[in-house]
Amino acid sequence: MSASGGQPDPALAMEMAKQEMDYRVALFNAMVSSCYEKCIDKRYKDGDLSVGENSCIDRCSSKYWQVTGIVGQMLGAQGAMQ
Amino acid sequence: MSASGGQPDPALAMEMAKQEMDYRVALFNAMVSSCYEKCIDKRYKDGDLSVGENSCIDRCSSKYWQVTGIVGQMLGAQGAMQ
Amino acid sequence: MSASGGQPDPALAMEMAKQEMDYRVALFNAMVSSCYEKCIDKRYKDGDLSVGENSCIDRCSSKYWQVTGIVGQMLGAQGAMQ
Amino acid sequence: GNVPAEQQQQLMQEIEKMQVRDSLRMYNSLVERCFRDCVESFRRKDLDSTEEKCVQSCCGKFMKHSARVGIRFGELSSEAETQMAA
Amino acid sequence: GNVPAEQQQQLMQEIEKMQVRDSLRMYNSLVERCFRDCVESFRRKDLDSTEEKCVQSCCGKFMKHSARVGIRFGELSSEAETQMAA
Amino acid sequence: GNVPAEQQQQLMQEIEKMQVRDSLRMYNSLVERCFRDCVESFRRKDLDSTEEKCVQSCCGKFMKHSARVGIRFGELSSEAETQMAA
Repeated sequence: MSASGGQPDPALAMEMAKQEMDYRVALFNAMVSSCYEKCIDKRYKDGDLSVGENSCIDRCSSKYWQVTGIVGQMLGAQGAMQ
Repeated sequence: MSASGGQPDPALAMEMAKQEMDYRVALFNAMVSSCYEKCIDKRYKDGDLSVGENSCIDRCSSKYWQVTGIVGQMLGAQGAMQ
Repeated sequence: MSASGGQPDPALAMEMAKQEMDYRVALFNAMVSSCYEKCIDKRYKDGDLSVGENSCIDRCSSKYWQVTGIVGQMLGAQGAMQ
Repeated sequence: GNVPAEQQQQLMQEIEKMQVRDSLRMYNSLVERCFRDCVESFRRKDLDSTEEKCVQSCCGKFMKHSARVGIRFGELSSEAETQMAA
Repeated sequence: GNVPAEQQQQLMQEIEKMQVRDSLRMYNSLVERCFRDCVESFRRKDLDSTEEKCVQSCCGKFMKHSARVGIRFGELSSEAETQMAA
Repeated sequence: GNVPAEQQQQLMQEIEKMQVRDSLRMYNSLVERCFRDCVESFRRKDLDSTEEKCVQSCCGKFMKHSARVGIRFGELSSEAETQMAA
């Protein structure tokens, strides 16, 4: 089920594509739940987002993305991502 | 490893059965930990459940199950479950 | 893909080795995050660990490990690990 | 990534599996969250109307929130790819 | 689900794998929870007797709790299936 | 475990997969944690310098913390194996 030579391994490429997807899904889910905690009023008076919540979500998404950049650089710099 | 025709795919049926199990296990685990937070006294004076804790667990399980129903309907209604 | 006789199944041995790894990784990750919550000052004045944090980490790791032992014994005793 | 053509189909199947798995996980976490935020009393075994309404609002809010983050996530990803290519 | 007979065995193996995986996950989360609730002081490297007793009670309570939720979960699942079939 | 020689290679591949998966998971949880602890205000869409510095310190602390727990984990595992063998 896996190429054992030195040539490029399709199963490996497949695995990497899968892991990239897994990673993006996990990143998105973490962004959703982090911004939910920061922005959403938990009294749940109704099921709509207020103007304030909507603009908080936009800024939160942007800041969250920036944090992934800083953390990525720091992990890369120290070679901690193996 | 997968049928590429239009006929029913045993690997797919297998996959669906597996995902159904995964889902039920995850649901059960979430119910356990949610009701633990709501019902259990964390002072841990002894290892037994009190009468109050036991009846709380029964009601909590019932209410948790009802919440899965409401959420399922809402996700279904908005086609958000893809 | 799986031996259907009674003899030892290499796929099973493989699966067990994989699950042992998974388990050790999960244990390590849980120890990291548990001791982080208990020991680390979240004001983040700088990126270094203080003397107090370092000794807290050592003791926390040791105590966490001891808790795995107690819980393991109790689950084993009651046969709850299936 | 650069996936050989003959594995594209397998990849599509993996994506489908992931989508099912992910929507079930989302469903589960939504139940957990709305239960935690909306149900506080255990003197009865049925939800009262306040709890029911709260769960519905929680669910509605979460879906709208999730959709909005999805749009932003898409924009931020495209921007990042554009910068990488430049 | 409707799984072809020849795949039943494979499904059983998957169930076994899941059970092992799930009991290990449960073990891990139990350690995490009881550690969090019972161990507060880090002035020594060994658990004292109060902490040990607390961990044992926590563990005992959790197992009883989990068993009880299991029974309720089974009942609620059966009810749901009965209603679906009706 | 006692894994047959011809499966060693497959096991090595599994270990590699796990390491990638695990480092991605660690990366994600680090972002989540440092975001949660460092970013409180949403009146602008860009991090200010205090937030940036906080994220860097958080990240640095977590990596040092994780490395130290790793050393202790290794020692505790070896001790346990020694005791098992005795």
